[in-house]
Amino acid sequence: MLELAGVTKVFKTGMFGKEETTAVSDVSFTVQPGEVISLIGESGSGKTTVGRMILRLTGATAGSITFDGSDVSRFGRRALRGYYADVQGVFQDPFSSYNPVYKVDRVLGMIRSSYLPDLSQEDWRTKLRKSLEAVSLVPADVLGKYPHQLSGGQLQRLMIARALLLDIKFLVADEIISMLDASTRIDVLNLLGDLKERGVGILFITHDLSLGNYISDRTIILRRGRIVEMGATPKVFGNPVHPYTQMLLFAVPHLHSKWAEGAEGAAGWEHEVSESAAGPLVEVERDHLVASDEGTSLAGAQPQQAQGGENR
Amino acid sequence: MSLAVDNLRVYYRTLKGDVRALDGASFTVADGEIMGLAGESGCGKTTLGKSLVRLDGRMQVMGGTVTLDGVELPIADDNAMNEFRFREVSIVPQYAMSALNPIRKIGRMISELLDSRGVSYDETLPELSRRLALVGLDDGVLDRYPIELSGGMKQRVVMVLSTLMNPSLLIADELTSALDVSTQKAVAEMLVEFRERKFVKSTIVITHDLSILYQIADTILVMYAGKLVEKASAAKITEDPRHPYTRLLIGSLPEVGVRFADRRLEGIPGRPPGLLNPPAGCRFRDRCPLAFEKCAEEPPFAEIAPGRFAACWKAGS
Amino acid sequence: MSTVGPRADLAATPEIALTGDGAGDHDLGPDGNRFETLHFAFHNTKLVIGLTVVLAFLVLAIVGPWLTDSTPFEFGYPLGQPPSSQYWLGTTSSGQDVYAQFVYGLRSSFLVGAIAALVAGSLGMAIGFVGGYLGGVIDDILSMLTNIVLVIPTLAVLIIVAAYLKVGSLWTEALLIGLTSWPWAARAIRAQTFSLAARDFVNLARLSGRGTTRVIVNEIAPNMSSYLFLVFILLFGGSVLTAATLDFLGLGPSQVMSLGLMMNTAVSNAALQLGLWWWFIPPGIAITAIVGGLYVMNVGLDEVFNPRLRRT
Amino acid sequence: MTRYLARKVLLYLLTFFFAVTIDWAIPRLMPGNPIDGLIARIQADSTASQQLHGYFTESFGLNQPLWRQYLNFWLGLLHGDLGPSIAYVGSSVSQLIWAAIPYTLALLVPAIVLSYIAGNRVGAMAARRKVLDNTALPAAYILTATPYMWLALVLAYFLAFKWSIFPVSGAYDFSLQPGWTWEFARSFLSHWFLPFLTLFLVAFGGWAIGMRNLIIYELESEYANYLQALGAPSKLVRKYAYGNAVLPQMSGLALALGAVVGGALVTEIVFGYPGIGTLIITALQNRDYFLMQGLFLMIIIGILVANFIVDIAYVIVDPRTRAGIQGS
Repeated sequence: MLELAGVTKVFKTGMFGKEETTAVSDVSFTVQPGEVISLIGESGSGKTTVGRMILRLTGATAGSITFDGSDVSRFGRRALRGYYADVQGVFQDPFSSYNPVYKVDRVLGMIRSSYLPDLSQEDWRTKLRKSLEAVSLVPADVLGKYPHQLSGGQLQRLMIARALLLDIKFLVADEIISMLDASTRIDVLNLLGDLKERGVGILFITHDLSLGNYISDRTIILRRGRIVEMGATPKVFGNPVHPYTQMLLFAVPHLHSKWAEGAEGAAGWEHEVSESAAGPLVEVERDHLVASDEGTSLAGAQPQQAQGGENR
Repeated sequence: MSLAVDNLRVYYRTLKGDVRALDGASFTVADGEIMGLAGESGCGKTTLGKSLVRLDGRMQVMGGTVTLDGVELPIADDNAMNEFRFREVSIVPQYAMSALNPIRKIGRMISELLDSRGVSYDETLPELSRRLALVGLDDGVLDRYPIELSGGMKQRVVMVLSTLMNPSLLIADELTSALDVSTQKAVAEMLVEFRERKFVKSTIVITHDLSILYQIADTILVMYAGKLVEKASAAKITEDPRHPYTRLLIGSLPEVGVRFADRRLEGIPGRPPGLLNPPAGCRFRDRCPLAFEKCAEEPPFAEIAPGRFAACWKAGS
Repeated sequence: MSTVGPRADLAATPEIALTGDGAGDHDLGPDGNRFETLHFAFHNTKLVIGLTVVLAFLVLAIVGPWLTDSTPFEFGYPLGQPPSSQYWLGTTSSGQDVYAQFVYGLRSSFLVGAIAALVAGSLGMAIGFVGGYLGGVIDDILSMLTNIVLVIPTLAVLIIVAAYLKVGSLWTEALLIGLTSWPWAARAIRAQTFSLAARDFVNLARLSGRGTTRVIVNEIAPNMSSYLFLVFILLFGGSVLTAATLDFLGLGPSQVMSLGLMMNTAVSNAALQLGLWWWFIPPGIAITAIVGGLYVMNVGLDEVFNPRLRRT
Repeated sequence: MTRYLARKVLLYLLTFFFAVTIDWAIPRLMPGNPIDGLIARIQADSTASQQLHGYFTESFGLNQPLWRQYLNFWLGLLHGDLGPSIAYVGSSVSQLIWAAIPYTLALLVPAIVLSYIAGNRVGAMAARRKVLDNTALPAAYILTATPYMWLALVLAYFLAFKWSIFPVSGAYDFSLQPGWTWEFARSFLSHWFLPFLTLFLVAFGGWAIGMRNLIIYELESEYANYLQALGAPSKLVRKYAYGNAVLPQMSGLALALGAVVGGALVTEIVFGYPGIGTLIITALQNRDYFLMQGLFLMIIIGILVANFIVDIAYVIVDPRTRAGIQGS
């Protein structure tokens, strides 16, 4: 359905763009219908930029993004509208996703005027009711209100309902629950699970490993714009190979097991995992690839045929 | 000795009336104890933390007393409180990364602050650089401007500065929420290190992240809608939570290992009540699965077992 | 003489007073906050005082000329009479009715102020919105242009242009002032647009198939309505000052009576030496009161829209 | 740091180029021929006016192609030759300007500097004391809204004509020769004081208002809250708040130069003070295009130089610009 090949993004800053910073370099992955992929990385890893490039909110400097075979970057205004009928996004801050000057219904109204203009009032109301029910929202609690009168959880759920109005094929969810309280967070996450069962592909962007693990089928670990590890979620979490992934999993606070004493300790200040030369992705096991940087013990790794990595 | 808070009430004055952000908190924190203060946004934990150090803007103490090491803190009187600030009670603020004056070199700012509090900078310098080294910073930091440091480095400078006078009580307000996983662990462990090295006697760590508290806190106090809900040791509160809210809250946290496919976690339906005129009785009543008619009467925050407190009629069973 | 646009020395303050601490406080959502905004508006002494002063002079400008049948340039009245019941503001050394000159002068000042504020405001909005929203090279060019015009002492330009052009009517004078007083407004609006454009609801509008102009008009501009109003107030005040200065230099329209022209003729007819204070004092008081009222109103409004400034 | 200043120099050079082009273009693009107006004023009979017309067109070089004129204009400018003055026949524009500049600077520099210092001080205090906030601030609003020329008129009328405490017109007593005598200095100061006071009062208002708002913001900033949470006395907190608030005021200073210069021009006219302002009014009345063009350029150059000085001062005062460049 969606395929990213060698996608790279370089931002120009400074006076007339003299300085350059590489946010994303050579990222490639595919998303099948009904598949949830979590894109995990710390701040500055470029994960949000990947999401924005897929949504064509910023252009890719190199590489290609194809959706159902057609190249997204070459879409004109009309084709882009068609694309947005299949691909939608939900963002991090619910209170920034709604224009405070209007009632929340406007967000739904925009979808109707842009994509479903000739829908009868009757059909529109049933479609609206169905999508609100799908996100367990009672129309009366939500419609006709201003954003500041609703909770973060309700606003995010309404955002998903908005996407459901379009029977989308693919959703980019960029840190959609990091601003929510723990208790309402999980309901929104479960919604993504329901979407998955309706065959919608989801890119779940987050910095929180436990959330990524909970909801996704496959996981991609990003570091400073590069994929360091990628594959089936149980494999990546169960058998992390790249030192960066290991460090991340090691540092995550669990509710029932204390941090392993010793090793890391206070000395581990922003410990730099070796800034080694970036090696190509090598398949460690089926559906589990790791970047072959130095310090990555690739015991039993087979070179990834497609990538043509050297034999180790 | 330790911190004892008795029926502390702090409200926010607004145009439409008083928001009863903190409505009667009574608890104690022993010496050497790291108490986690957890709860969802708007539950009053930051209000509690701030009121122990400095009331800002529209906060007003409505009642209750706070005693630290046997001495009652004049928290309602801003000037009188000055004497205790920094020396006895200190805070690492939520905005630690932007708490340093941008136009002063860090060393100069610290020396001006110490002078203003009648402390000689030169005498403190050796200890200061020792503590900076402890958190992985060299003396060169003192000669640079805040803009030249990374967010993490600035936060560590603030942590060292706030605890420089070995305060009896340290409030750490949402220290880790803005950090990445890697630095989060180091910062959290540093708090424990500060206690081990007697930089601070007792610490209150304010955060919404229960798993961080499980790692470093001795006890955890959970708050909901301006009220204390449950307090117990970190282990007990996670394994055997007694208050329905705590139980549901912990139940909704996805642990690494739990997957959607095999077990679908449940959140807590509904929303916390508005605190402009909160409902009578237990404030969790309309979201609580165990609610019954007695809940109309507010449950006291009582000791249900040695070292365990809860505010629920059914918590005792 | 005063600068174009609000006093440049004050130009420094509007930027600060206006931006306040970012867009956050300016987009007070209606309903819940509207009650609060109105409440503060009526109780804000600065706003009330400023508004009453400005309105008083506006009423005088409208009603004033009807109360007298003499016209500003008409001669034949006794020479150099001090204010009396018959000649409310006395007469000039050449026998003209000062009251008539004053009230007609007031009218032209309000007129020039309004037109120039409209011209400068729309230019400022166009450049500010486009630059702030599109960013990139366009933004660099527009900001460069803005900075250039901002540095050039707009007054020197006006002198040269007015000297050659022989300004015939209020409209040309207002146009001239407007064309040279837009830069600081453009800069203030650009900064505000920049911060709003980064908000998620702008991206969401684009995901709902909205083009650039519709995003600016429907999403960004409404959030800045209170801000734009403040900009207009300052532009209006500044233009009145600049017009008075130009007229004082004799560069304004000579057939149309204005407060500046009054002072010019007073000085050139030795009003000071002759002690005809009633000839040159009133026009100055009017300008000071109107412009001062506008600035005080601006601060009052800024406090209403931006609670941090309030001294509660 | 150098990169920051280099960018500023580029901006000013561009501005200068842009301004010179405007200055050159206006007379040539304006409807009607400046020379017709010129000759009409001299009311010579028709034959004489024909020769005069030829002579002036020749001397202005208006008969050459436009681009040639533009080149000559730049060449003349670079040699400091701004052409002959029509109003003061026989003296060159540059001479007149160089004679007038010292007087204008004598007014401008002290007015700007003193009003900046006083305004900021009062603004800072007003942010702290309620009583000042309700007295000094309203006065500041009125002052900053006052047209320079009107305040000049009022001061001239009361302090000079009515109670004749101060002289009006001229920079010193005509009977005196400029020199380092005590008497000359006294006379110079008494002529200088009223125009200076006008500029000082109006500019002062602007700074006071600006500083008052800035201080309130800084007092609520995060570093201020943190200091207070550590029990720092309010004196230290205010000192830091003032230090941070002064910076935007400095960039405001660069912006405000245009206004104060404009104010000086008008004030000079009211007091007949022999600075650039009086020169402009004579140039206007006599349609002396060369003098006007020269004056316009002088003002531009003056303001650009002043802006650059303020930028340098800003970089020195604000460590962020310096450190930002070499920072990590």
